Amino acid sequence: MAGKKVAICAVAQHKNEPDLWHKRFQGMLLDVLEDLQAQTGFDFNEDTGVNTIVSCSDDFFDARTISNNGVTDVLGGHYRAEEKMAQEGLNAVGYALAVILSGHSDLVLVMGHCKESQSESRNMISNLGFDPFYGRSVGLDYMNAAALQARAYMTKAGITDEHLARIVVRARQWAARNPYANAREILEEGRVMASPMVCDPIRQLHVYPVSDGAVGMLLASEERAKEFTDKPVWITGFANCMDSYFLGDRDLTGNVALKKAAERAYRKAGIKNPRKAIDVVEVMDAYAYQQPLWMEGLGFCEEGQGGRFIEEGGPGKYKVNLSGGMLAGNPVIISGLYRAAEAALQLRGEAGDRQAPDVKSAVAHSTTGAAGQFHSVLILEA
Amino acid sequence: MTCKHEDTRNCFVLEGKMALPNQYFAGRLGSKFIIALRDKKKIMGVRCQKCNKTFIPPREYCEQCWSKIAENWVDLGSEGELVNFTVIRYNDKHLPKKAPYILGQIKLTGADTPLTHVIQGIDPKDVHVGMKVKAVFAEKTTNTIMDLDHFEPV
Amino acid sequence: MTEYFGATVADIFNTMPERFKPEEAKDVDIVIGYEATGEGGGKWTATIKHGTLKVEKVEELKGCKTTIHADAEIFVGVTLGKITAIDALTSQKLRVVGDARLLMTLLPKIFVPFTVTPRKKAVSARAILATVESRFRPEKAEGVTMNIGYDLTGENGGQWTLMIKDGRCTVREGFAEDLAVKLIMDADVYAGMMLGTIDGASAFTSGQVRIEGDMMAAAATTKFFHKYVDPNAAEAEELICLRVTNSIDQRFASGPVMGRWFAGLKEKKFMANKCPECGRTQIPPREICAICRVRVHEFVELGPKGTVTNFDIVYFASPDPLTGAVRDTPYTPIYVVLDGASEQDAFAFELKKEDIDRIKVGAKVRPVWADKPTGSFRDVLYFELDR
Amino acid sequence: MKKHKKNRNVAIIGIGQTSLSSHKEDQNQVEMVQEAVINALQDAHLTIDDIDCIVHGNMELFEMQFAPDLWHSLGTGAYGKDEYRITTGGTTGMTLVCAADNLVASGLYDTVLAIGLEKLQEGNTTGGITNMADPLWFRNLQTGALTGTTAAEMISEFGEERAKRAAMKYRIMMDKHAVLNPRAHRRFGLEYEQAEDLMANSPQLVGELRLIHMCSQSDGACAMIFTSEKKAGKGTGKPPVWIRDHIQGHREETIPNLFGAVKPEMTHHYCARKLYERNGITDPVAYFDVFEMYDPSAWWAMDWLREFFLLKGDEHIKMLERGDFDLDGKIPINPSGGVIASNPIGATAMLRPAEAALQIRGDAGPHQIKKEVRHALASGFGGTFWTALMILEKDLNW
Repeated sequence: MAGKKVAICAVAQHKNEPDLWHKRFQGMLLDVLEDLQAQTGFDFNEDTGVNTIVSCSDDFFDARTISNNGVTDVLGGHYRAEEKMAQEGLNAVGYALAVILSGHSDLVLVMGHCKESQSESRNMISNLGFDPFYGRSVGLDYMNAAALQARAYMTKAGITDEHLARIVVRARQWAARNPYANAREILEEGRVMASPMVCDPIRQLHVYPVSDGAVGMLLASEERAKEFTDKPVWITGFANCMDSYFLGDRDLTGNVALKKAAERAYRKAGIKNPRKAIDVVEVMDAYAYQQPLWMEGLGFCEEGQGGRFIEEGGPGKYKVNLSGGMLAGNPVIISGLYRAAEAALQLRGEAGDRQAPDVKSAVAHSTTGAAGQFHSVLILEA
Repeated sequence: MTCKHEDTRNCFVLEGKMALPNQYFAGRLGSKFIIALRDKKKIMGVRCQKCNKTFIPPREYCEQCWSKIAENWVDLGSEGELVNFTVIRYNDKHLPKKAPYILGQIKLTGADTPLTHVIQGIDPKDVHVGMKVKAVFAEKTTNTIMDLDHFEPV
Repeated sequence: MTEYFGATVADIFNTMPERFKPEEAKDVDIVIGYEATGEGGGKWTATIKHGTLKVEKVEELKGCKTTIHADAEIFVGVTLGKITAIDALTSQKLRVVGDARLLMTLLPKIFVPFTVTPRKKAVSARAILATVESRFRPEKAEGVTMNIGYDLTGENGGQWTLMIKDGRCTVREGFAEDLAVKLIMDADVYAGMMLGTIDGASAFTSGQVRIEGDMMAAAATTKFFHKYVDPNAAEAEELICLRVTNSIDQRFASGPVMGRWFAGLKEKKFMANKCPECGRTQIPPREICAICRVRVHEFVELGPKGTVTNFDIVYFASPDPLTGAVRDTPYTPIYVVLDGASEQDAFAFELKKEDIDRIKVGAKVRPVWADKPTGSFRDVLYFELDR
Repeated sequence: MKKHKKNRNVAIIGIGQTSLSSHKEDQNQVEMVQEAVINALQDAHLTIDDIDCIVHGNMELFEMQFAPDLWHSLGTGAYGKDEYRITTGGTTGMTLVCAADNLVASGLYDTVLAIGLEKLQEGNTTGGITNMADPLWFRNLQTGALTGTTAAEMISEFGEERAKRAAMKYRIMMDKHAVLNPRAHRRFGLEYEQAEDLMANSPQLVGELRLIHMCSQSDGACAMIFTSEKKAGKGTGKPPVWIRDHIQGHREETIPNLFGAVKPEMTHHYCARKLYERNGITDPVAYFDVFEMYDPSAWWAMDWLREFFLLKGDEHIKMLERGDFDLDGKIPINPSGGVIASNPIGATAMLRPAEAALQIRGDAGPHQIKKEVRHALASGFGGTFWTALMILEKDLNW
């Protein structure tokens, strides 16, 4: 792919909240849409405006068959093409990139929403992500599957309970500077380590909080981008990768899928050494142990050296999750979309109190499935 | 924009549910696996000759080399080693046991891939990786992997 | 009589009384007629009245509320589930005169499904005893030393001893001297118990099985062995099916826009919202006008009367997936452009049952409200003709 | 109107289907998916290693399987590959083909496999469809997914006798096509002589919409393989079929505003108009050699033919009466038997371009049209009157 052919012209985030009881998806998305239009002035003109929308939502979290059906109007999708990415939202950006590169559309609107607070238990939903005979019946869900991965990884990489506490404390410090973050309360390490075990070795405060949110962005072709922004953020690489389904088939600590996805994305962007080439990193750390694990997979840390990475201040050095990350709370279905939005803000120099100096390139990461079965990697450049 | 201020006077929450009946089929292969578990108390795996690996749960094709392995049944025995575990300390409707309970990955003697299952008969604080465990079969069938009720220390 | 799928049409009706579930048919009062045509066919009536059932083979189908007609083969196939009922009904190979819903609703409720038991080769007690050694589970009989005697009477009977010692089990004919327990029963009862067709506990309580000696030992022996599997059973392949209702509670937010709509209902008002650009009135209201793509703020009251633009008469209601309950038919959803509404924006609701015969496009209708509206979808009972 | 442009041309080089049936107790979801994938690979003379990317879709609340692609990856062959899961309700299958077209045309991937599936037997179709409705209002009304309004409108426009006959002729024609398609689910062997009887005696569902008019509920999967112009024809089994262009048109969720005093332009009409316009097709009936249409009921099908072909008045009925839509007619409709015969929802809309492509290749089997098929049209339908429409070509010469 190589080169600056498709740009993110604007991003808009709805603040993440623990329980937006007074708002339905439609209202959340309309806020995001109006924000994007205010920033760029785009419209839905049949010939010159947005005629393709890639949405991201989930039938289970919305409790609706065809979840995008209920929001077609607030996405601007009336008499336009609207395709729903039924995976984590970062893939919506990847697919929107393809739609533009194919020549089919030169403007694509990406819009994602999810309210985790609507269902009684997100663990019940992820339990239904396992097969009915071998997985659901033993009670597997994404949280206890993550706990299995956590134990295996912490043993291998020398990660301690204290390291995890440090990761959470740092996440909250950055989240406090992010007006869109959900959990912004500053924590002490002691409090993290005293928080109850929910699923050994995962403690309550190692888990991302239940969150409601919506996020959107406008993508344009090289030719059209300047109509909408003078600060385009270029998408120079995207790839994703699937690992085995059964937990037992997998090396839970080896990052098989993430390494492949990262390698393919870097190759497209012409990146040989991400440690040198990348200025900020946004990883989807649903659980504290995942931050160093995914950093290994993305090539910022040697395999099995996560403990040392934390000790040596790796997260600070590589500017990981200046947004607070997923540990500060995003809904699982669109956390990667938030990662991309935050990375884009960094590249535009619009990240407010959390802005890093002189950001030229960024990587945004997301994962879905139990214990990271599927990973996506997006490379952005200023 | 972070969050628009709205008049919430008329807002309310409607309690409802998403509930539907389903009937899942294990398929011909899965049925053989479950029937062996249920009627013969045997834990069966399938073997890929090409990759030299024995898998559990069963699957028709080897994902690595895409060769058909459906009928290459191997009796995996009923003992194995605990290679990984977590203690579930929350209660939820989808969980088969009351918390705290142990969910482990058990590598059966004849298998190359561990099986995720429940560990009982040991205090959560005593459970450790490397423990030898054996299968305890269920008295009542559910026609799932829970016909193997749990594993317990040897 | 001619067999289809291993059963005759007569089998279906002969087994009807034993398949009948009277408690489910307490409120039922109906005569159903059945006509199976072709070879092996015939006519039957089933009279179901307040939990009773009478099945008769008849010459003429008389006095039936609903009659079901099909070729004998289709008849058996559908009853056994070998032929999909809805497909047979769609192609008219199965015809119902009267209420076709019976097939989907009433009949499955009041009858246990008709099944054919595959005719198995009889398994002898001797053959089963020959498998005892291989079914033995030494891990369950650790440290057990015990001799168990079987005195099997009847044609296929004989005397055997199961000897358990040092983690092994051997079977020999005749009785050993020191039997811990002796079980006495007919050989066929033994075979039935092992095959699972006779319940052990009830065979004992009913006296079909007598136990001499240590009662507890007899009870303990079952766990020493794997279950006996009928070798002939393999002929019919078992395909495992797991039935489960997945249910997750939800909290649906109204948001301010739908919240305003429900607040209106509480005051017996239809509050639509009006697009600032095209003036279209959305009912129920939406956050945005999909056409103009602008946020809609202004609320206007519509109706309450309106003009019917379209309607449906529903004769078939799908059963509720969770309860199996079916609403009464026919019922009529109508599309109404309320007074003051933009002309494409109809409101859908149900028409009063008594007005179904007189409804037509262009008719004027009015809502009938609940006595005490609470701000829910139940506040409007139905629309009725405005006269 | 802007002309349609495409970064590079995309060919369909492999098509695989499972049988379509009301029950598949002998397969789990993964095994059903894998059967279609293996058939498509064989058809294309490829192995799974030749595939760069998988696109997966179905309607997960039918089977109640959250993020089903993750489990299904055992059968789709996604392990180690890029994968997307894109869904749009009833149009899902067609959306997957559109997505595969975009992904290959983008240059990001050379060879893409798309898989659509549904195992309706494992779920509750009615309940699944009811859950489509807004939980605050329409879900509680339970007016159901069926409507007889199209029948009523056609009866009022063309007269009772003619309208009913047209719908029934279409229905029996579909069954005659399905009988020839060995993969079709429902093959009744209906004869035109039965029309009178069926019109009067088939159980009424809603108004004049009768049981015989409605589509089936099926289990099944369909897989298709797509590749770039450069790779097409190199070591692949069958001649390529080219995707010329596709369009999707969605609609807001509120449905009653389709039944008001004035009617908006139908999405089918909108999409057809736009698609022909930007591809310079002025007379679609003359241009296309076959149309695989997503026809959920015989009444809708008859009504929609007018929309898709941009016809006026009773021209579509005349065409039916003349036999123009028959297998040997001017523009055969649904040689496969259509959705009325087989409807595994997540695969249904993919079966339309798949069957249309088979017609272009000339190897559809017993339901192959006798005359040469060079230009084919395929449609998908779903959601609250959503449309997807696609043009397939035999030659790269437009």
